[in-house]
Amino acid sequence: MSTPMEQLYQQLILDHAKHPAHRGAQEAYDVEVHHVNPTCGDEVTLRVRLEPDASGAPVVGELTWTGQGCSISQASASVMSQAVAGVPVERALALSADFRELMDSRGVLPEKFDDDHLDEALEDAVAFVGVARYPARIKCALLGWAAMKDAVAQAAATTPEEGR
Amino acid sequence: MSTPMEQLYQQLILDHAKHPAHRGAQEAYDVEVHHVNPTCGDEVTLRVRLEPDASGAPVVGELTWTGQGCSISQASASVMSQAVAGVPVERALALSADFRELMDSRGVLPEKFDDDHLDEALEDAVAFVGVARYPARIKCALLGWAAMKDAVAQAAATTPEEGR
Amino acid sequence: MTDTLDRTGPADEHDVAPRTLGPAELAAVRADFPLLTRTVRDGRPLVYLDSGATSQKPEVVLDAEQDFYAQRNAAVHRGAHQLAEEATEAFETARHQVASFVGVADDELVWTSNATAGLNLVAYAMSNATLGRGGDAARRFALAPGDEIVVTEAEHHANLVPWQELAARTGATLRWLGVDDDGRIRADELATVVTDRTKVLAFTHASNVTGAITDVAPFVARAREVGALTVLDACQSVPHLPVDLPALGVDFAAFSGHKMLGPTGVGALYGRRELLEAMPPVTTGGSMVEVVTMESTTYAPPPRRFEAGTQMVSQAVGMGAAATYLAELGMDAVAAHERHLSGLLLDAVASVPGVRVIGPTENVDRLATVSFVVDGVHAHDVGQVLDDAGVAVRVGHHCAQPLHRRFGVAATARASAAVYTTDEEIAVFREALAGVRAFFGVGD
Amino acid sequence: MTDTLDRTGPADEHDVAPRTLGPAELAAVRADFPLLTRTVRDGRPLVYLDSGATSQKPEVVLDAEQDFYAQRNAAVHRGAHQLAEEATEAFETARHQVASFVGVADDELVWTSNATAGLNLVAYAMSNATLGRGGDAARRFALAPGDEIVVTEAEHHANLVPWQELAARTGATLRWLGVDDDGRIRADELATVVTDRTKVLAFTHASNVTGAITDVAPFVARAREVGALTVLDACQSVPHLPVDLPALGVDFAAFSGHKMLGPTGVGALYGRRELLEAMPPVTTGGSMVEVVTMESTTYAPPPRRFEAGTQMVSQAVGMGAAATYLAELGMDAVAAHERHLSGLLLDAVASVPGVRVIGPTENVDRLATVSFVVDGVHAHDVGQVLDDAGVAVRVGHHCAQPLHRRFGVAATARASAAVYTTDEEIAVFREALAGVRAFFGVGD
Ligand SMILES: Cc1ncc(COP(=O)(O)O)c(C=O)c1O
Ligand SMILES: Cc1ncc(COP(=O)(O)O)c(C=O)c1O
Ligand code: FES
Ligand code: FES
Repeated sequence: MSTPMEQLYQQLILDHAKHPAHRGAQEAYDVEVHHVNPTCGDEVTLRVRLEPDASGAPVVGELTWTGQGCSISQASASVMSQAVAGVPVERALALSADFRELMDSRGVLPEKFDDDHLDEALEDAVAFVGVARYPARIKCALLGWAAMKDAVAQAAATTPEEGR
Repeated sequence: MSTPMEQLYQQLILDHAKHPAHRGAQEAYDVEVHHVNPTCGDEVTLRVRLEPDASGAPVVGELTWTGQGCSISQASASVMSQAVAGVPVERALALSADFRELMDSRGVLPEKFDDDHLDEALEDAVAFVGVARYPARIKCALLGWAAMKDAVAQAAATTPEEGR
Repeated sequence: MTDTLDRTGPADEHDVAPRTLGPAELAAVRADFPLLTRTVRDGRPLVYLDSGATSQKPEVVLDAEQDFYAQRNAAVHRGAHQLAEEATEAFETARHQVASFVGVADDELVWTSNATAGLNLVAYAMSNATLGRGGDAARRFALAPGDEIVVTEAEHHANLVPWQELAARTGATLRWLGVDDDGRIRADELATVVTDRTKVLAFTHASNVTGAITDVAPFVARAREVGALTVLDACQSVPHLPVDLPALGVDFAAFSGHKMLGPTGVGALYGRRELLEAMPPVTTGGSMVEVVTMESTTYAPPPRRFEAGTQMVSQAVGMGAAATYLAELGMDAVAAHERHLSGLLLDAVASVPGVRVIGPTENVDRLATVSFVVDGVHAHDVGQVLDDAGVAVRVGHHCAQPLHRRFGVAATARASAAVYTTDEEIAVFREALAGVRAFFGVGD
Repeated sequence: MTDTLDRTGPADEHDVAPRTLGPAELAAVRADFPLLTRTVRDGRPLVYLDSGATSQKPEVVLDAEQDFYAQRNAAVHRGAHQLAEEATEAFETARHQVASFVGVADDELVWTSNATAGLNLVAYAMSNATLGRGGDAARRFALAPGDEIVVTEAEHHANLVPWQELAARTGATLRWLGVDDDGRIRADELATVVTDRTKVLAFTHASNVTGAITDVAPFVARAREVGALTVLDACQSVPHLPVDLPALGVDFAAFSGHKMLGPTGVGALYGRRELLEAMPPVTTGGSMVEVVTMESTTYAPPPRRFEAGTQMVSQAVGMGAAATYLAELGMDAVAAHERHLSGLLLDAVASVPGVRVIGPTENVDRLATVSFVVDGVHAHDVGQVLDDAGVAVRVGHHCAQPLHRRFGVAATARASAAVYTTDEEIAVFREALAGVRAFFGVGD
C-alpha cells in the first residue's frame, strides 16, 4: 500500500507537472481569464476558443494556459486541458463538476470514478484522488478547472450557437 | 467586628448622604466644573469662589455642589465640602491628595489617618476607609473631591494672588 | 400586579406548549458550569443574575478551547502542514455551528471580536462606500447629506454611537423611534420616521434594559417599503430565544459569543450574501486579500474579506461549542425556562414596596431581564446590598443612557437570568431586595 | 556560507554575553507546551517550525484563561458585585503585565483583537480626524492631498494595505522605501523618500519573511526631523527580542498575543499618551463613552476610548500570563537561544544544494526565521514533503506579496523557530529538506 504522500504525488502527476500539456498563450481566442488561488497567490491565465461542431453546437477548440503554481496545480491544468480539448461545452462543464466531486471526496473514490463508470476523458484525472485528503491542496487541483469553467461559460454566453 | 459592608456604609456616611452639606448652586463663583463618573454616569456640578486671606493667599471661600449619585458619592461630596471650606487653596489640594491615598489603601488605614497623625479636617473623611475595599466604589468617593480639586486649581490659576 | 407566576406556556395559545427544563435537567445544566459553584463575600453561595452583561460558560466550551490549543493550534487558511489543516477544519466547523444556530449559510457569517465590532463593521463599510471604496457595486451603501439613518431610543450604545459617528462622517442625518411607557419601541412611528430618505434602520431585537422583545416584522416591512437596509442588534435575543435570521428578513445582524455561553473575544455578523459581496472591506491586512502590490490591492470574497489578520480561532471554536450546547438543550426549552424565570423575577420585584420596573411588567414578549429602581436608594447602593447577600446584579445605565433618560432615571439595577438560573436563586434575590430600603432607612 | 554555527555570543563584542537556555532549561520549557508532544502524519513527532505564523501556548496561559472562566468571569468596569471586581482586577493586571513587558505605561496600552486591528485603528483614527472627528486636538492626525504616507517594501500586508486604504480615503499619497538584496529595508532612502510631506512612517521591526531586524533609530530620527508619526509593526520582534518601545522612540506600535505564546483573539496597540489623548475614537459603543444622548456622545479618556464593547478579557489575561512567562525566562535568554537557532537554520539550509535563502544569510540582526526557495520545486510542494516528515513550515507569500515580487518569487517556504525549538528539530528539518529535490526528480 502506498502512503498518502505517494498517492498525492502519483507518478502521473509528477510527469504532467514536468511536461504540462497545452501550456502556452495562443494568439486567437474568444475569452481569456485570469484566476488566482488566494491561499498561495498562484495564478493561471487561460485562453479558449470555441468552435461549432457539425450540428452547430459549441465545442471547446484551442485552449492554452500559462501561470505558475505547485506541481499539483500544473499537473491538474495539464490533465484538464487534455480532458476538455475538443469536447462539447456542456460536456466540459460536466467534467469540471465531476472533478469537483472528486476533490470533495476526502479521498474515497466516488462511484462515477470507479473503473466501471469512469468517463474516459477523466482517466488521468483520477490520479488526483489523493489530493482530496489534503484540504490545503484541493484549491491547487481546482485552479485550472475553475479557470476553464469560467472561460468556457463566458465564451459560450457571448458566442452565438452558429459560430461566427 | 463589623462586616466590610457595615464599614462601607458607616452611619456617618449614611447621615451625610441623607443630609448633605453645601448642596446648592451659589450665584457668585469664580469657577464651575462638571464631573462625570464614567462607570455609572453620575455627575456633580460644583461652584467655588476663592477669597484672599489676611496675607493675600487664596483661600476656599463659598463652595456648593449639585448632582446625583449614590450614597457614597453624596456623602463624600458633603464631607469634602466641610473639609475644605475656608482652608487655604494649598491645603485643600493637599487634603484631596490625602483622601486619594486613603482610597488607594485597599482598606488598610495609612499612617497619616491614624488618630495620632490625622489632620482634623479629615476627621469625617476617615469613615470612607471601608470604600477602599470595594474598587468599583472608589470613583464614587472621589467624584466630589476630583471636582473640587479641578475647580480650585482652575480658580487659583485665573485669580491673581491679590484677590480682585 | 400580574398573574404570571409559573407561566411557562406559550404566549400564543395555538402553539404547542414548548418543552421546558425539568428540575433534574436544570441541575445537570448547572453542573456543567464550574463558576456557579463558587462563593462570594465570606462564603455566600453566588446568585449570578448578571447574565445580560455576560454569561457563564459550560465546561464543554472551556474544553473546546483547551483542546484546540493543546491539540491543533496553528494558523488557519495558511500553511500546508497537518496542524494547519486541522485548525482550519476546527475554525470552519465552528462557523457552521454558529451559522446554522441562527439559520444562515456559512459564508454569510463573519467573525468579529464582539457584537460592537460587527455593528461598527457595517457602519464603516458604509462610510468607506461613501468615499468611493468598493466602486460601483458598493454605491448602494453610500450616504449623502439628506439621507437618513434611523435608530431607536431603546438602543444599547453599541447600536447608537456607531450610527451617530457614521452620520457625522457622511453628513447624513440621524433620526430615531421613541419608546412607549413599557419600554417598547414605538412601531407606530415607523410610518412617519422611516421615509424614502431612510437608508438604514438599526434596531434591537431585545433590550438589555427593559427586556422587551421587538416584533421585527413591521420594521422589516417598512424598511423594505422605503428601500432601507435593516441592521438587527441580536445580542440579547440569540442567547435566549430561537432565532432564525433569514425568517426575520433582516439584512444584517450582530451578536456576541460571551453572552451566549461562549468565550469573550468573539462575535458574529450576519449579512445577506449579496450585500456582503457588494460591501467594501473595513479592517484590512493579511488573509482578506487576493493580489497585493505596493500600489493597490484586490480583496477576497466574503466572509474572508471582512476577517483581516489572524482570527480569534480558539474563541470561534468555543463559540461553536456554545451554540451546539444551546442547540442540544433546544432553544424552545431554553426560552420556556427563561419565560418562567421572567415571571418569577417580575413577581419578586412587584412584591417589594417602593420598587418600580423599567420595562414591561407583564410577562409577555420579554426576556428574563428586569431593570428596576428602588425609591430613595441609588441603584449602586441597591447593588451593593444585594452583592453582600451573594446576589450579583448589574447597576448603572447598562450602556443605554438615552433609554434611562427617557424614563427620568440615571441608573437602574438589573437582574438578568439565563438558562442555568433557578427559582431558588430568584427567591434569594427577592429576600435581599426586600431588605434594601430598611438598610438605608428609607420607606416605612 | 557563514561560520555562524553555534554562534550564541553577542553581535557586539562589548556586550556581556547574554544568558542562553541550557539543555535542562529547554527541556523544562518544552514540557510546558502540551501541543509539542503530539504526533502528526502516522505517528511522526511534530517538529513545529511555524512559530512565525502563530506560536504554541504554555500551560500557564491555558490555565490563566481556564481559571478566569471558572473563577472570576464577569463583565469588567461595570457592576458592583464581587465577580465584576475580580474580573476587572484580572483584566487590568494583565494590561500591566503586557505594558511593562514592552516598557510602557498601563494607560498607553490599548487592547485590540490582533496586531492588524491595532494598525487599522491608527489608520482609521487618522481618517476620522481628516473628517473633522476629534476636533482641533485631532487635527494633527488629519491628512490631505499632497500629504504622504511612507511604508516599506518589506511590510506584511497588515502594515501596508491599511495605509493604501487610508491614502485612498484621504487623497494622501503612498510612498515606500525599498529593500536591499538581503531583504533589509533601505534606510539610505529615508533621506529622499521621507520628506516634509510625510505625515506617517510605518515600518516593521522585524520581517516575518526575511527575519531581518530593523535598526529603528534612523527611522525615528528621520521621522522626527520632518514631523512624521512613526508606526512600528512589532509583531515579530516582541515575541523574540527584548523590546523597550519608549527607548525605540516610536509613536505607535502593534503586536499580537498569539505570536508571543498567548491566546488568539488579542493584541495590543501602544500609543504615546499625548497622541492617544488627542486621537478620535474608531470603534464606538459601550464602555468607551462618557455622556451619550440621542444627538451626540462624549468619549472616555484613553485607553478606554479605544476599547469599545465587551473586551477580550479572558484573552487579555492569557496574554498577560504569556508576557509574564517570557519575562521570567528573560528575553535576553530567549533572544540568545533563538540566535543560536537562527545560525543552525541558516547552516541547515546552506548545506542543501539548490536552496536559496530570501533574506540575510549572515546570522546578524535577524530572527530565527528563514525563508527559502528550492530550485525547481514549488514552495507548497516543498512544504508537503516536509510535512510528511512531521516538519511544519509555512509556504506561500506569508502575507508579503510585494516583498516576494521584489525577489522575483511567488512563494517561499519558511522555517521559523521559537523559544521551545531544539537543535534536534532543526536536524530533522535539514534531513527532510535534503530529500526534497530527489523526491521531485530535480537536481542531480
Ligand atoms: C510582521 C507581521 N506583521 C503583522 C502581522 C499580523 O498579525 P495578526 O495576524 O496577528 O494581526 C504578522 C503576522 O501575521 C506579522 O508577521
Ligand atoms: C443589546 C446589546 N447590544 C449590544 C451589546 C454589545 O455587545 P458587546 O459588548 O459584546 O460588543 C450588548 C451587550 O453589552 C447588548 O446587551
Ligand atoms: S500552492 Fe499555489 S496552486 Fe498549489
Ligand atoms: S454609583 Fe455613581 S457615583 Fe456612585
